[in-house]
Amino acid sequence: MTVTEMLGRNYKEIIYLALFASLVVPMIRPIGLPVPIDKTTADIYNRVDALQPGDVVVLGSNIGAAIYAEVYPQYIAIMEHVFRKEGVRLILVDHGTEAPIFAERALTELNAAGRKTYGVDYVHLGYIAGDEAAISGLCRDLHALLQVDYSGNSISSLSMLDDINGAQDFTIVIDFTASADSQFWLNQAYATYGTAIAFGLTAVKVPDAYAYYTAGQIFGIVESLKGAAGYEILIGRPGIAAKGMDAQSIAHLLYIVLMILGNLAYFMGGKKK
Amino acid sequence: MTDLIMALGSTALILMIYTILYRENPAFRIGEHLMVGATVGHAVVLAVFQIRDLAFLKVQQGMNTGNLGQMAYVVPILLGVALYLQFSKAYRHIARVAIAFMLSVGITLSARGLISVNVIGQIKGAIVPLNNVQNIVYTVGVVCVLLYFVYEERLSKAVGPVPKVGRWLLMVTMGAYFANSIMGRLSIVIGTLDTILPAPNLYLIPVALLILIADAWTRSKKKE
Amino acid sequence: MLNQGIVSWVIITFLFSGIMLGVLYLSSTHKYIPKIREHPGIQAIKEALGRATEMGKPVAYSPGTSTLYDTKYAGDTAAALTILGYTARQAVKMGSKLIVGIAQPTVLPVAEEIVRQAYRAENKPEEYIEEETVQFYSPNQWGFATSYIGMMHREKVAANFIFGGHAAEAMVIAESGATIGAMQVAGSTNVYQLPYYLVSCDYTLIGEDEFAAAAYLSDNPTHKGIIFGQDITKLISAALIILGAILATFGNNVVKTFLST
Amino acid sequence: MSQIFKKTASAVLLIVAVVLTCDYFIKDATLRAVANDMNNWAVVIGAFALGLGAYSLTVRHTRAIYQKRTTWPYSALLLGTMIVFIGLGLFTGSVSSPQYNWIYTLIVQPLSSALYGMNAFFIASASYRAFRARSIESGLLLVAAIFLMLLNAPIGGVIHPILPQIGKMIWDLSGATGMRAILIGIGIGTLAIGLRIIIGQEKTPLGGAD
Repeated sequence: MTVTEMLGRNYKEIIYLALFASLVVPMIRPIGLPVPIDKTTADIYNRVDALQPGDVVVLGSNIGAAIYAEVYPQYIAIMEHVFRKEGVRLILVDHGTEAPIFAERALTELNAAGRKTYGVDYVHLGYIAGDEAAISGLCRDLHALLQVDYSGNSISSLSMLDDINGAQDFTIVIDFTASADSQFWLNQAYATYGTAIAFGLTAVKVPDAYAYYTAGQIFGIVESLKGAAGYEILIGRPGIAAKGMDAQSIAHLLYIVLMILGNLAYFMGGKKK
Repeated sequence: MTDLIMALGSTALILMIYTILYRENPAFRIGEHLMVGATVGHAVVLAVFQIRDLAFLKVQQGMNTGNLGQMAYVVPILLGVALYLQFSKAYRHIARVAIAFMLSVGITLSARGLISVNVIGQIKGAIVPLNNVQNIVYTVGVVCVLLYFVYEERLSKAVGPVPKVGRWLLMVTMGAYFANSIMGRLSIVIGTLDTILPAPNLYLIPVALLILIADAWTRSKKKE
Repeated sequence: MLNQGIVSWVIITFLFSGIMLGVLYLSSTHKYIPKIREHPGIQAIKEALGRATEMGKPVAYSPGTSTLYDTKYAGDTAAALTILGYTARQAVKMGSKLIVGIAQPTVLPVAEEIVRQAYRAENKPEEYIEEETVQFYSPNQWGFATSYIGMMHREKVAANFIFGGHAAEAMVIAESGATIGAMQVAGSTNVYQLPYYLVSCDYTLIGEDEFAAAAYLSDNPTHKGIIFGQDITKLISAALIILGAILATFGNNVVKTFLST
Repeated sequence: MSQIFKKTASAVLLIVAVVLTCDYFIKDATLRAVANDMNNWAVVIGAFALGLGAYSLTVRHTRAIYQKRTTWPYSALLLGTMIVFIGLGLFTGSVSSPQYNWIYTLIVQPLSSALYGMNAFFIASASYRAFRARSIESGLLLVAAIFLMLLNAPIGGVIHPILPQIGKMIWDLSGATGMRAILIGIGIGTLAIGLRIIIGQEKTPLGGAD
């Protein structure tokens, strides 16, 4: 068999096994490559770190099982950071049907009930259907939109919401998603009320968000597992994200090698398809 | 015990899905149907809670206090029910009213926000003083791509080779999307590995591989 | 209530809407019907159909997994259905078997009507087979993808067209289509899926190319009108950027200030 | 009769759009109240829309079981799972009750992440098989993608510090040109499709011209 012939074959099974191995081996035996911290991530860290007592943080979430691995580590890292700031009020709201489960899970994992008082320091409003209309309603007047919070408590019984009506009272909003709700926050809160917005996104969503970032419309982006790993390091709480970065590196190398080999085959094999 | 069921169960389900990489098979189909049933059932549960919290509670309160605005939430409830008439040939036109309402709110909210954020905001973001090479490249580039999206025959001919350059820049942008999507998908696989790799879940991997090899072997026998 | 940029918002919105509605009016009254350039993607569709006919194999078409009235992809679905009308007619004319895969139950009756119409227009209504030519799969993206891929494998399709709003299943469909050797043409405004199409398909309509192609193929003159309207607004946007940049170079920020008021 | 509903639908399209547009730039308490209600009504209708998928799947799979198609056991599995989730959710009264959480974590989380993750494998085989520099265009895509991958993975900087820098340049270029123009296009395109729908030129979203 000539080299050209060898490269010309379709090594589907071998490629799959190689990818699997390139992920598994570094997970079991980490190499410990340094994780660079993006400026977009650091911008969010600094903004959260500078929050003052009385400020209101809204964490929107459309986390579902499909994007859990990418976005949940960001969500929990930033939530932890917010909880460390004394007197900062936190509102959790969900834009996807699966998101409430992950919001509750994060609260349990961070022992929110033991550290803070529900209704005074933080609330979980739950999932609101209706896409852009839901976020628009929340920004207009959340008391008019909602009767009860996620656990069924009447909104009027939650004292921290007494002086919070809509987007003009939110200090910052960070939305964690792979869907269009980040755009909805931008359209409804930033464009309409000038509220400061940032996103925690899956990698695929980042390129267009970056154009918003460079135009100064959002103040930061946490980008996929990479950004989560950076944030974990910034707050000194390394977790799953930091652990997975070596596997990322090796698998990336594999893809690049595959692309180069594929092109070699193409050019050596007379450019046939 | 429940923890063990959870750990082994999740691992088995993940492996069942990954068998599609070998070929389409009943294990994958079972996984897929479980998943569709579960997500759709989940959506129904949330829909019920939503309708209760956002509409029925308001109507109820309106009845008690005599607030007409709150009682009016009967209307969206009726419109919501009308959505289901889409499936009826005879009454489909009634559903049009509900769709029209939802669509009009959605597209107006979307358009009015996008004009501000995407059109005005991005034009503003694109305006930079042309005092260095980078800024000049950016300005020329963004105009080239914009002109690629011009379709009228005479207009697109008048701008000459500019759209071609625009398409090249779009390809570079698509390269960025491609690279990022690789990072995203890998992160997801890493998340599943976090479930699979701890013992005893790990031991299911050789089991799955053995089944696949056995299947490949019987299939090659059959071919002979 | 809009806080900043209200003046520019009102001016831009009404100017752009006015231009689009103006051209739309001119085209609807047949006073001026703009000519839309033929997109190479349309040639690619013809080529793929021709190849399928030569090989005597069927062609597959997906108008996406979005609903008809999804705020984000309503335009995509509508464009995909227009292109479906054209593709169906061409397929019938050339004599290749067409199979359309549908994800959303609400898209089903519309697609059926469009395809039936195409068969009628080519005087071959008997070749349209109920539940066979247009097949309904599943509103769930993965359910749809597996059924659609299964169909492509079973029927050994020689051409595959992917339009409309697709999400993560796009990659799986495009890659499977490429594996079985089908010639593929795809288009979407969902930028997240475009790189996969560009890699796996023979021709890709990027973003609004899909709308323009639909307008080019449509009998409705207003379709072309609104595309021309959009062209003008894009030229205005480009002009604003160039003017703003030149002025900014000389320290004059009037354009930027205008856009912020 | 159907004419009345069609006319109502057209009127609704126009009125809602006009009210919500005016609400954006006119300060008026009544207008604002009406817009708020319209907004919240759409949220309620949206909640009903969540159930549409369940309805059509139930019809389709019940039929499959009834007709004893070869795939009927899968259909039964799907419907069974759906019923279990609905029953458990409504019975426990919350989707974060321990029981519901358990079954969700057992079934949805692994399946969903595996389904999305499997794309990583497909992309790997596509990288070898399809990702070729057939033309200037695909060459550009390829080169950009490789440098950006070296920017994304920490290993790029370990191999040589220049690699992520080139990646960053390409990243900034695509953000400032391609992405920006695409975003402007989306804004204009949404306005255009919105106008066409609202004035009744685009009938497909409402279910076709009939």
